[in-house]
Amino acid sequence: MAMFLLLLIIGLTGLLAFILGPIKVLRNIISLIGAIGGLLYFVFKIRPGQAYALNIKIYNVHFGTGMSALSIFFGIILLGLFLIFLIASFHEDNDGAYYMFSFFSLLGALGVLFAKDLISFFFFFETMSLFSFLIVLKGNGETSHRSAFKYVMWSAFGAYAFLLGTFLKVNYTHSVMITDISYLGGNIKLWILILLLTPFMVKTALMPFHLWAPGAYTDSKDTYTVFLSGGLSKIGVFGYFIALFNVFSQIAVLYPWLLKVFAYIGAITASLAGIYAFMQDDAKKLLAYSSISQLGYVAVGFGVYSHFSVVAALFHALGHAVFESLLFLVVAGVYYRTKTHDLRKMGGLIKKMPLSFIGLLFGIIATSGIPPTIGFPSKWLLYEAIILKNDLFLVSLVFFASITAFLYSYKLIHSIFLGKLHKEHEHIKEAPFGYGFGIVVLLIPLFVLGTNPGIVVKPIDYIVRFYLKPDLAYNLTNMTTPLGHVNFPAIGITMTLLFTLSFIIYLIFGKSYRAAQEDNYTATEWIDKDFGLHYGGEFYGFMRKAFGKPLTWSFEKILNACLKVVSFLGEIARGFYMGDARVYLFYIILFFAIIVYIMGGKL
Amino acid sequence: MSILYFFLYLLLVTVIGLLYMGVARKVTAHIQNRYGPPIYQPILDVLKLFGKRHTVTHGVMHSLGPVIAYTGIASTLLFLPLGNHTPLLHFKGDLFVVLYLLVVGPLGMALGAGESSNPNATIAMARALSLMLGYEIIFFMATLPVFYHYHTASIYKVIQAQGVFPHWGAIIFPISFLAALFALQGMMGEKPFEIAIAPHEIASGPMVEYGGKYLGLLQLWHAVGIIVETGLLVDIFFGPQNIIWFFIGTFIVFYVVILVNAVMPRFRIEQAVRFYWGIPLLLAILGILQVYIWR
Amino acid sequence: MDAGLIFYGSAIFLMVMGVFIAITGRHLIKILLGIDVFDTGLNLLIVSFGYINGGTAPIFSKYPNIFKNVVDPVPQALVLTAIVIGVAEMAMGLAIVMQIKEKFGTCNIAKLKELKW
Amino acid sequence: MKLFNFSQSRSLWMMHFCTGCGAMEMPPTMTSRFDMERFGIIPMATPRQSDLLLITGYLTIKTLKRVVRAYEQMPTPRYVLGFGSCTINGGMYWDSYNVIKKLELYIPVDIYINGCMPRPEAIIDAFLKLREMIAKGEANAWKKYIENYEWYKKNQSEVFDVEKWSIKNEK
Amino acid sequence: MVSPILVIALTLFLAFSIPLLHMLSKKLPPFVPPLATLINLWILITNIKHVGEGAMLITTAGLKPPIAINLAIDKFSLLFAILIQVIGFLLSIYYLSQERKDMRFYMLFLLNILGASGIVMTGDLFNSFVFLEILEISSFGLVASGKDKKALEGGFKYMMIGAIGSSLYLLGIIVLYLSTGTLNMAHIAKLMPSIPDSVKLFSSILFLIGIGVEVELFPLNAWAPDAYQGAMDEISTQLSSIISKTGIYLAARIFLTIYGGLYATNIIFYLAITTFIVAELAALMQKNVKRMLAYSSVGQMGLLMLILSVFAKRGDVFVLTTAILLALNHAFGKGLLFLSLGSLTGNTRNYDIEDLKGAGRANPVLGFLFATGVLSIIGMPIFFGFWSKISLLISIMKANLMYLLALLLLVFLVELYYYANVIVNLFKGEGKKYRIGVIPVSVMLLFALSLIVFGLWPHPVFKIAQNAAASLMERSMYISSILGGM
Repeated sequence: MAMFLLLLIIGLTGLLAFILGPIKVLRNIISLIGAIGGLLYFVFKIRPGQAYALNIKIYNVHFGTGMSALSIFFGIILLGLFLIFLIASFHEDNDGAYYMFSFFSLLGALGVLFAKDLISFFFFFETMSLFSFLIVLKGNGETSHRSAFKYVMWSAFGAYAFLLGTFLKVNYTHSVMITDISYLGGNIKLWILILLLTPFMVKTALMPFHLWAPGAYTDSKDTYTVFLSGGLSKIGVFGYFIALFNVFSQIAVLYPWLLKVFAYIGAITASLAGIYAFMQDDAKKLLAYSSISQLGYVAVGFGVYSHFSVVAALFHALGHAVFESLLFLVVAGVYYRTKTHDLRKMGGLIKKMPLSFIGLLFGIIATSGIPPTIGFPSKWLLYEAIILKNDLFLVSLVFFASITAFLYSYKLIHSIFLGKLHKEHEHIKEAPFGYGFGIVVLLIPLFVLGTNPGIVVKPIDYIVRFYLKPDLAYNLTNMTTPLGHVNFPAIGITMTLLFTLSFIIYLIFGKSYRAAQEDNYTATEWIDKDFGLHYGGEFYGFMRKAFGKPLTWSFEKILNACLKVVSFLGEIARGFYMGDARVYLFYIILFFAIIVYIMGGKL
Repeated sequence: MSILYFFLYLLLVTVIGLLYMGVARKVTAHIQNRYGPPIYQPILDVLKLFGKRHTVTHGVMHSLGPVIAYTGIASTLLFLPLGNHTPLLHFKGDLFVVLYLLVVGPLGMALGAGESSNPNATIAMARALSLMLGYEIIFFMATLPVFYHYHTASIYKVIQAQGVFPHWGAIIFPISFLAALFALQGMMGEKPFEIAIAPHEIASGPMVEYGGKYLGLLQLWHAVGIIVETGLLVDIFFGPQNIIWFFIGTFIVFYVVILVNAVMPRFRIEQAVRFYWGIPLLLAILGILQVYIWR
Repeated sequence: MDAGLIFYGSAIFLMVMGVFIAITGRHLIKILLGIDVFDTGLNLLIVSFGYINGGTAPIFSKYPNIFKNVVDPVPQALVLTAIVIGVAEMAMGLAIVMQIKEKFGTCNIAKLKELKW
Repeated sequence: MKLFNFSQSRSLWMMHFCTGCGAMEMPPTMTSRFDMERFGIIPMATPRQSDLLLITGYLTIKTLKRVVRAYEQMPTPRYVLGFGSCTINGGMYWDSYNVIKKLELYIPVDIYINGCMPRPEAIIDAFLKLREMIAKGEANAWKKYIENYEWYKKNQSEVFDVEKWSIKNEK
Repeated sequence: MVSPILVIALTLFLAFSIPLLHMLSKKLPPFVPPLATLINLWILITNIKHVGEGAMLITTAGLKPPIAINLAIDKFSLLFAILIQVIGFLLSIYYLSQERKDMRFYMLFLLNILGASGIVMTGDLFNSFVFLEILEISSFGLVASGKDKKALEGGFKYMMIGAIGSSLYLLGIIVLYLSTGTLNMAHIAKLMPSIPDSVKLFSSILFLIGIGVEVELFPLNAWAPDAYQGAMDEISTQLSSIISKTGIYLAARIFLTIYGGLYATNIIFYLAITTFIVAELAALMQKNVKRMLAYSSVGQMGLLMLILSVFAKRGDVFVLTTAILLALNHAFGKGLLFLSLGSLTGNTRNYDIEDLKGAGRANPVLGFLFATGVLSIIGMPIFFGFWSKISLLISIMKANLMYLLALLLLVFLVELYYYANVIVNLFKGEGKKYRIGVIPVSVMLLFALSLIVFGLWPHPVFKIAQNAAASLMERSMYISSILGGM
């Protein structure tokens, strides 16, 4: 019953938040209590293994809700991120419905985690995408309704594929529960697996299915994107695990090529999304593509299908939840102050918003996977796993993708914080408390889990050990795989030591004074105060020439083509109802004649 | 004891690095049929730079840039086994740790240069990072066969495995070694790929606003960088058994790089990236195929 | 059931004519008339189904029934209601046609193009 | 201090500000014929990185504004070399309305090299002379600029509107 | 036990008493319809207990079934009767809020309710034809009652097709009468094996066309989009919720009980699929929201007929429960949609998507109602539509028609495409604010609440639908209980 109570708490808080909509303070307090209550309740009351039977007996489907260690792992991520999102969202002017929808999307997400059978899995998956669609619809910006439309279409596409897969499975195995189907004959199980995987590929925006993601991330409310990209995409990862391990455990034996294709799709998504990312001039679009690229790694992790590659994938999913939401939070704080996402209009904000700068700095260090932070262990494990699977081309593709991470993260931090402060941003203050609190809270795991990853690897290993033969030796601080050994805190300590050393060198020699902004070497040409020195937009413009034509290809064209076909069919169907009653009459008589002619034989 | 040993080691490498730079200037001078400065000239330059009184900074990050740069390259140094002995005793360098730490240096300098809000610096950083898109992947694909051949990801084990002359990485994998050389040229930022620091086009790139002690720190960073990058190549492809062989190896490789640098003109950035995805990429792929066939 | 060719033929002919008028007619009232002709044709067909050779009208009176065979009464009863319903239909149809004439200004069905596609 | 003077003298980074006809003399000194690099002198791109400012020819008011800006952007200690007679007394442009007659009035100069565009040997000789002065610690013209900053600024303001053209940062 | 015959008699009496009441005072007629439907509802509810196993027989004029006209009410028809009365009652309250000059409108409305409840309850074939005619003529009138160009044109078209359709239906009845000699449904069902095959086939074709017009199968539904679009919003609600549902009842009764689901059903199977696909594709291209809703309800009707034919192919109780669930969901959901669309456009009767831009944001309550309707029709989780869609897919899966399942899902995607397009347009940009009365909102709110409440706790509805389906399925039970072992 505990899980049912949890969903009830969240649902009720959502409703209350809606009813108390106009009274801002009361609504905020209620939703805060609800979120914290949910988190605490989840952490203390819910244990793995307990099956909270909420069996609504409808024909042969029962709403049993099971609980596995993995769902706790993701549950904590979800609830934690939701709390951060909530605290930050109090600064935005949202109405009651916004909070209700966000609470219900959380409810959907948690429901998915607890689902034991495919129909309730689908029920909660649909609720989650429905309510996040409604939030994206309420988002700011004028294109938000276009992207909301794309979002709902893509998630519906995924959901219906899932439904088809479920019913194929039920038809062959006569049970709706999430049970293994690898014993089925023929390649029907291949079809079932692909169909079941599609919604999760859509949710984690793998390449062919990623068209909705940039739009949805940029156009939904800034703080909600934190939860959308950090939290809800994790449901896709959870889905991968369910599909690849619970539903089809013998996949490595039966269809190894499918896993390799899945890994390569993930790698291609990571690199292509990275390239698109550093071409963007809008901060949130850049982060959206970066989030897609990071999720590509997770797909590679699952594709490689060895013990510590899945551990790496789950660890990277957690890492992604931490540093991606940190980046989105900082951009939200910047938007709160400067009211713009456009990289061209920002610049030099380090002078005004130092805390956000530090947050973003460590965020991008983690995104690019530089050692002391959380990004590195998962990437390191992933590389080791791929090399062990002796697929060298895949490892170079993934490495190429991680290089693009350096490019777009530097572009982000440079165009927002470094460079020349625009005149209108002269007197803006640091981002308000909500954002600051979120940044600080997210920085802690960034470093703690970065230096001693054992904390998280232990539970993940406990989950994955059940399915795959473990060959990763680890303790709190360092990890050894058959290939190599890394001691994470050692890297951290040496870097801090050396930092102090070079800082001392810096301090000994001479004093330096601060120069005014326009005291810049411009070949001694005279520039006045508001001379636009900031080189924010088109940062990697020349790369467009380097890539040339391939950059212009996009999946959008293929989608529009099949849309045209469907609307052509629509034209024909519409042509049937041409408006003149006599023609309708003629239809009836014609139909009668044809039927009689066909049936004539039997008459 | 280890802390003192630690500083001495760092000082030694920095001085050797500076001497390498002196040799480089000497060699280029002689190629251009002139005498060129004494070998210890860079040390004098660094001392002069640190002696400067009034230097200008554009903000905290601007002054911290070179500090982070030097930290990055120094920590990469400490994780790179020079010959068969490594300063941090219990921890043998891992390829990925070294590759990712290599990025901290340029990132620090990039942040500092960005803060100076000088368009030259930012264009330079954009070019440097895009170039990285070119050479980094080639370098990784070139070194991969060696690691894969010896079934390890740690550089230290690779050195030990290479041992005597016929077992050198360069001999077993000549194609990958060639590709690695191309990549090294880009990584060092030497002439054909000196796009980031191009003095004529963007007024010495990121260092445009750095003077005095900051420039000194950056010179140190460059010096240690030479040793680390060439050292990485030498460790992987030649496996020097002791430190003397290590420095001889680095000198030879550095010498080749300088020769190329002295005579080559400079690429435009998109030409450079396109170049890297041409022949070097082909070579790297051939190297990997060779490993597959070999195994 | 043996009403002979004439009745069936004429009934079916009437129905076909009715449909033909309804389909080709341009004037609204002409179409309505077509439908009415179709209805009458149908009613004729139903009644002709019920005809038994030599049967007399199925009327019960107090005098004992001197003729044995009586025509099947049920179709005739049904036709009665069918005719009434046909009348009601025509009434409603004409009411609508009156309104259309007033609103559209014309009775030509080709002009009724408000609801298309 | 002595070590610094020695190292400063041995490695002079030159800000190649080619004004006027003296610029033509610089390439031979730099390249293989006269090779000034052996004395540790290499041309630098930005004033921030250089110690030596070469004024190689006549200075019109327009270029003087840029020269003063470049001079102020250089870190101290900095030295100035005046090439040719034009910097000493205006040279053949002595009667021109917009050429600066005496360079000293506007920025402190360490060494003048006379000759209507001195040959490379004279330039090398000047460099060596400067080296000894620095080594002995005598070449501190840059201190004069800082000490009587107002005097220099007054002279400059006679020629161009200093207020508009000077960099306002806390010295 | 009040005999249900009163339902028909009462509505008839009240319908024709309206002109008299009108003479008394102008304001009286609007109150008659709610009164009538309320009493009918009360009568029917009291009768629920009496409908035991099989059908409850009510004889008229004292004679045993095969001879006189009688009413045969089993759980299935009772469910539909109650549904009709409930929606009729809600609609009549909705009419209270609009002042109407012409009191004859209420007469047509009551006649419509009469026709509908008559068809649902009658046990006699010819009687069902009579009630069908009453239903059709009154709905011609209702559609044309809009009194503007569109309504009149829609009404006329509906009239033309409806007339031909019902007369072919009559021809079908006669052919059956000639071969069996009786008009009583149960008796014909009993004598069905004795009828020669060709007659059965010919009569099933005639019935197919007659009912096909009513139930909007593919070639015969050309009138539906024009009628729905032309009529006033409340009338199209009535069209979609009451009249088409009676069509489904009639189809179920004839094709399943009388024909035992043998003859026309496989033609219906393919026809229904084409209806669904053609309707959804046509809706895709629509710029006019009202016409889009019309096409979507035609599509839903196609779906319902599909379920019935699937039952006929490999039937079990569950498939029929789905049919009932789909019918309920469509009745409430579509009704809500038409009503809220009416007030969203402020009864200005221009339904272009561009004009609707931002209307949902301008009047949030209506936006919420419209969105609930759409989301329930699409089958989103929180709403009742979800259960009907899931059970639809499960029943098709049970008849293991996998390709049909895939095809349906694809077409659902198309359906979602145009519905999402409407919702997205509704909630974006600045729209016009309309003042709406309390009564219409409360009626719509009732519809919406029922969708959400049953969505979250679908148990009671499942139970009702289950035993209604059970009673429809036992064909023999129906026959024996009516004929009483004749």
